Amino acid sequence: MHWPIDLIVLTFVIFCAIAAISVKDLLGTAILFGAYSFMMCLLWAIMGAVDVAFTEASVGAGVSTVFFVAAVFRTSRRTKD
Amino acid sequence: MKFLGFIVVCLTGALLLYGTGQFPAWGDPGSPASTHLSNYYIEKTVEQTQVPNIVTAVLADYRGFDTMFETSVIFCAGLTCFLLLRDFTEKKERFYRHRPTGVILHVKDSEKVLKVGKEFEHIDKDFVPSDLIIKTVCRILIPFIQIYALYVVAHGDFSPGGGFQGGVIFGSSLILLAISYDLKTLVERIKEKVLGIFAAVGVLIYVGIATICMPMGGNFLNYGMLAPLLPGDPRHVRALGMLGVEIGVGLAVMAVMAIIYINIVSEGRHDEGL
Amino acid sequence: MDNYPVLIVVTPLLAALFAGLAAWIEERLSYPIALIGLAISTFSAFKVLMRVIASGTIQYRMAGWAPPIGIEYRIDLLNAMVLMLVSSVAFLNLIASYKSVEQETNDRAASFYTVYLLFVVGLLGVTATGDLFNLYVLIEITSLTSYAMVALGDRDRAPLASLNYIFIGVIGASFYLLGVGYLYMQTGSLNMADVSRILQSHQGSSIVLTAFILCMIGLWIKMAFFPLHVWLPNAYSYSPVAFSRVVAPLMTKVMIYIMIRLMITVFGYDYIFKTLHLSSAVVWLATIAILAGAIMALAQKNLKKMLTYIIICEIGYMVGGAWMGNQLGMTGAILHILNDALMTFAMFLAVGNIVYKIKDVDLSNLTGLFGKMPWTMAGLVLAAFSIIGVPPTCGFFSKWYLILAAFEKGAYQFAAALIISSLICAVLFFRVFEICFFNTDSKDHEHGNGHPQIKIEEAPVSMLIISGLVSLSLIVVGLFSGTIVNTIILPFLK
Amino acid sequence: MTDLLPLIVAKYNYWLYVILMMIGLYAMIAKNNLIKKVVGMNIFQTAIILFYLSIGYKKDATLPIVEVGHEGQEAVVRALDYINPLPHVLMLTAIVVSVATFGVAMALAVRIYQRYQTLEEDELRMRLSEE
Repeated sequence: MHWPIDLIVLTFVIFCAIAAISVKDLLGTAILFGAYSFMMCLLWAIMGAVDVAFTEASVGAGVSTVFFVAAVFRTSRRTKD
Repeated sequence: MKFLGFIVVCLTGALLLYGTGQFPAWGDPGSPASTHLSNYYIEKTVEQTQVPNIVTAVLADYRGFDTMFETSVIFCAGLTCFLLLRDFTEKKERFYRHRPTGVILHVKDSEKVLKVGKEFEHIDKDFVPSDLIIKTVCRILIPFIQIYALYVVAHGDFSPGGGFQGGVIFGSSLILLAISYDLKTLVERIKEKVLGIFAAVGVLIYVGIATICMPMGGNFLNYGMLAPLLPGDPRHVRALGMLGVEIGVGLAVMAVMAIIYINIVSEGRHDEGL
Repeated sequence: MDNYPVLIVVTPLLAALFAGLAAWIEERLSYPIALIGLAISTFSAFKVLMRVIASGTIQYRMAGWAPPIGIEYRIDLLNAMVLMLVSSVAFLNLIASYKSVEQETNDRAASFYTVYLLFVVGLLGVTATGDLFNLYVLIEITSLTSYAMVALGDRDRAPLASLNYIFIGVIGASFYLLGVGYLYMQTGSLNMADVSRILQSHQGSSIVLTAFILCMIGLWIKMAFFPLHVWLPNAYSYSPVAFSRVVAPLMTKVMIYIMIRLMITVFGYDYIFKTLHLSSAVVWLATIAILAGAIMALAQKNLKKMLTYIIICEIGYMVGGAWMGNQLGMTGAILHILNDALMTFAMFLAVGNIVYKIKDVDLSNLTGLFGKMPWTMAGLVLAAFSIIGVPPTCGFFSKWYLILAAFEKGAYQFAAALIISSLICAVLFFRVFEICFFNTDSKDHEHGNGHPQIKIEEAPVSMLIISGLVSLSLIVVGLFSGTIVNTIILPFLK
Repeated sequence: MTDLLPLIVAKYNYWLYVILMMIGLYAMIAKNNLIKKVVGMNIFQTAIILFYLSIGYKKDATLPIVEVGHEGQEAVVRALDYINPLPHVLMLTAIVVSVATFGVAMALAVRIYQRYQTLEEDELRMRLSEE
């Protein structure tokens, strides 16, 4: 494993996580959450956990985001924090 | 609440950092986690099960019992979404579109249902004329996604993937159909009843294969006992058992993903969605 | 080789799946399927219990792999007792639930039975397993099904209660999972017996200490130990009656069973009480939990909610007993798992009968119930006596062991809290009896002349029979508690 | 300082998992919006997955997929050459559980919104006390 790549991806992961919970629009949260999952998936692929990365790519970045957008579509984008 | 949260988080962080102090070195091949059990799996899997992907072998055979309950968790999630949201009452307000002219009919508080056919079509409240490019691209794309999903399920023994990933990909192809056309297209193609039965049958395939091993003389889940029932080289019987189990998982996961999506996006009325 | 250990768990799972199929094909089939599944499961649990008493621990290898490699079921006396308890309570409740499920879930009865069976599968699997990670997966099944069940209850408030339950439940389960991760890092194994063997040589490690704290906090959240109890009252009181009757007696008790299992089998007595010296701190926490639960129960105006706070109080008894660090305390805690499950079950069966007739169980609505539902109230009185700890009922005996243990250890504050909480329970229940007995409807008083005819409006016979049976069992178990301690608990603790 | 830096670099995965976990836990406890809490829950769960996979990582080892020749001839498999597969298996299960919980939580959020027309916790509490 090349640690500079790892470090960059990890930084992105943390950035996406903080952004996802602090953005004041739930649709934005949905997208950032998808990005977070995708970054996580990259990280795991780098660490050699291909099966887990595959699952996270299809579930976390794929289906979860769709569920999220669907739920936001049926509720509201508004959020106070 | 914010302050309380901050304190709890700091305490947890401190506990975890305290625990981190004595961790074995990063990536150390001699750490206990990488020496005790994992060596057995790495060295014996191919010999005992004929499956090169160790993760699949451990998932579906050595720790197959976990995976069975994992599938039940998924089934349970689908059932929960159905129970929570499904609403069988028909909506009184309906929208129709006259195909040749494009005139939109808004029917309020009426028991009368217009016949949908050549002249009229059902539409959603916020009607957007379907985009030709998106429709065409998706129509071409969806079969390929589905074939890829089947490949992932079938090839799980040799490469990353397996029943769960394949099922999710197949389920997302259904979701893509619902998004690119509209929800009704999906609901008409695959009835709710079919999805519900698929979800139960998928888990049932898993539990059934595991249960058949008992009257055949082995312990629960012992695929080795299935040899008399299956054709081919008896050494491959464990791999075949795993394949069967993965198909069950894929079926259940596919159905559940579609059920969850349909129920969330239409608030359980199965009429209009994203 | 027979397969009874795994049949206990697998038959309800199969029954759940067939009931789920039946929901789409022929809805009336699902109830008999569920009944058959749980009957076979109870029978297997009985067989296993008898065999364990006769010839010691049973090991069952899943897929035939030897223990640290594969998952195993290791059933000793404690497991076997809890398995028998869980399966029989679930079975009896299913018989009693037929009418109330029809009443409460209208057209979704079949799906209700499926979720119910999956919940029972989770509890049974948690109890039978000898593998740390398998335990986590099954805890998740029980949790997910209970989220669903809670959300099906009261239309207005239940979804919010359920979502809060999800957040706290996920924190609890994740803490447990993290603790297992730390253990795995230190030992490289997931099998309980194997982990325990390897841990012998890592007593001083900070990783093990962190693992221990994380597991305990996770389980305390799951069992609603006092400062972490906030989810329980709302979740249990807004859920449908048929479900609260099974979740209230079983869920917290099974979590306490896991705690005892981790303490005895995985980490070991010596590590907890000789290396860490945490005993008196936790006993103090338990004391506070008992008092807080009892006092909060006093403030409630709804019968169901009052009972949920009494559950929190009872959890304090068991945690305190288990952490007392002597044999008497552990005996009391294990006996109280059995007794508390039975008496909570009896209590909730009676409450279920009342809810079936009167929708709202605010205390003010209960007037004149002794006249209207005499049999139900007889069951309620017996259960209440047992919770208070009146001698011939079983509640008395486990409290007796706990008090003896507290004196042996010198934890007088715990004994005092136990007695005070019993007194508070007495006050609570006599208040309920007073409302039910004396304050008959004011209309009858106005008519006044002679004896006003009170119409008996009892719950259906199936519910009454089960309720009476369980209430009587409180006395039977109380009379035989010496036998239970001598044949099951003491040999286990040896 | 010279000792600290190698320590931080050597275990950065572990440090960062702690940070992610704290972010998730904070969002679950302190955020006001229910959907934000669900996001926090997911971050919390993925942090645990990261932790498990970090345990399983092995230096100078490759993916846990054994390269076999054709039928019958099995090469000798050395445990040192492959990454520990067990954490991967456990975490596959954990991911499945987390997506199941996520779906149920979203369904509940939709249900709550149907009833109260809001997802903010303080507004919900106000509505509940009004009734």
